[in-house]
Amino acid sequence: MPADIRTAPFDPWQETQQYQQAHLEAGKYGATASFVGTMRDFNQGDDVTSMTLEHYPGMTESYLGKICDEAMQRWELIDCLIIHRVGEIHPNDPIVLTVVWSAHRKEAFEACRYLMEELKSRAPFWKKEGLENGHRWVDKNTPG
Amino acid sequence: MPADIRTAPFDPWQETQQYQQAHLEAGKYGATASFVGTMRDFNQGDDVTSMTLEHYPGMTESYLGKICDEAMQRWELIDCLIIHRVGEIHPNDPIVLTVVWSAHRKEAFEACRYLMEELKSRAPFWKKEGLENGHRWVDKNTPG
Amino acid sequence: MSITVKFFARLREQIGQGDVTLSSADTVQSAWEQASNGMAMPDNTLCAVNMEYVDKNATVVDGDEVAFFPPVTGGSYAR
Amino acid sequence: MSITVKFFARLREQIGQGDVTLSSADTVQSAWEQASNGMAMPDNTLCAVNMEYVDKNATVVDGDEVAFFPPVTGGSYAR
Repeated sequence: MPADIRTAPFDPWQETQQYQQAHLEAGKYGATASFVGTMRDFNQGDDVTSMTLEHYPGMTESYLGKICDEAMQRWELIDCLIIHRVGEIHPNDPIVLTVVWSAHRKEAFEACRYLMEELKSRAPFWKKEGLENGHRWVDKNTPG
Repeated sequence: MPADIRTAPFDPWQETQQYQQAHLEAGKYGATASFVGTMRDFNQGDDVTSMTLEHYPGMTESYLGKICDEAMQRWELIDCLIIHRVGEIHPNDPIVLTVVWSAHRKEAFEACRYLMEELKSRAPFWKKEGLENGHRWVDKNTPG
Repeated sequence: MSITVKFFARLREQIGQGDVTLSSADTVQSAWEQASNGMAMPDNTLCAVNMEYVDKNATVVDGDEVAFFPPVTGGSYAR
Repeated sequence: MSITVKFFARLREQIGQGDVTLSSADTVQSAWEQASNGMAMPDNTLCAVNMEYVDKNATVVDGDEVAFFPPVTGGSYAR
């Protein structure tokens, strides 16, 4: 049930496959729900040239772990995985991966969404957009 | 927006990665929600030794495509993928993969779950359990 | 011309054949009656004409493919 | 002993420092006042003591790590 912070790009599908192979018992899980949040293009009519994610080392890991624990308590799950990028991020880079393994699909879907919603509202990450001359902090999370 | 029927085992994570690389435009999607249904162990106190999925060739592909179309109309999505196994299936084999790409996570989560619920209630697949001597049809889908 | 009738899964085994060709049939129900070897249609039977779900009272025309099958059970598998 | 105060993101830049060590503080609010170079605490500031979210009136004891930061913006990025 790891909650990992990564400073370099990661492949969410390979991570999922590897984690599953290493940690999940074959034949025990029937449902795997996952979500990947990916960096979209900057170029939508303004001058953003880069994006950086700052975090609070220690508290971040602690909160991602807490959110997994809560999901495991709230639903009957087999395992959870969260991976989150920090540092300088480029368009098309995966930013976050959440995966839930369970016996049945209802629990997997609900818990996977819960992980994302809780992560966005509680884990201490902050986005900063790089501009032509300087930068600006992103003040609000996008809805949905 | 393909809806594929497979007669041999497939790796859902590799399929997702390959499809994404081949068909999705980099930097355009922000959210990818996926679901994998996997064959669980037979061995839960009875004599099931194998599982076979029969389908209605032609109608299956048509309904999986229809379900994708409906999701694309109902939500603002970028793309959908459905892969479903048929034939003889072994424990730990992936049975079904549904993936949705969209700009935002709400749409991806909702549409991914919709694909699975519709698939289970409308796509013409039938499960047959092999027993020590003979077989039996699975009459009802599991809830959730 | 003719009408093709298909049975799937448990129904195919109960009726003893998967494909039947009829020279004619007015409705889905009458296609069942001609092709099912005298077996009554189970209440939960699903019917399709040309791969679209229909009611058993739906009309059938020459060249149609009529299919009968039990409730579907695709997706994941958990016991 | 001492109290460590940390500022993150926009607050760190506005206050001009990320880490401040105080000899003592009774509450989170008083830690802010001592460490923030006279800046008023923005309404939406989040506070943590030893990496747990707390109210700004929470008590602080010797050895605590007190952190201040803006609303969080993790997860995906869509403009």
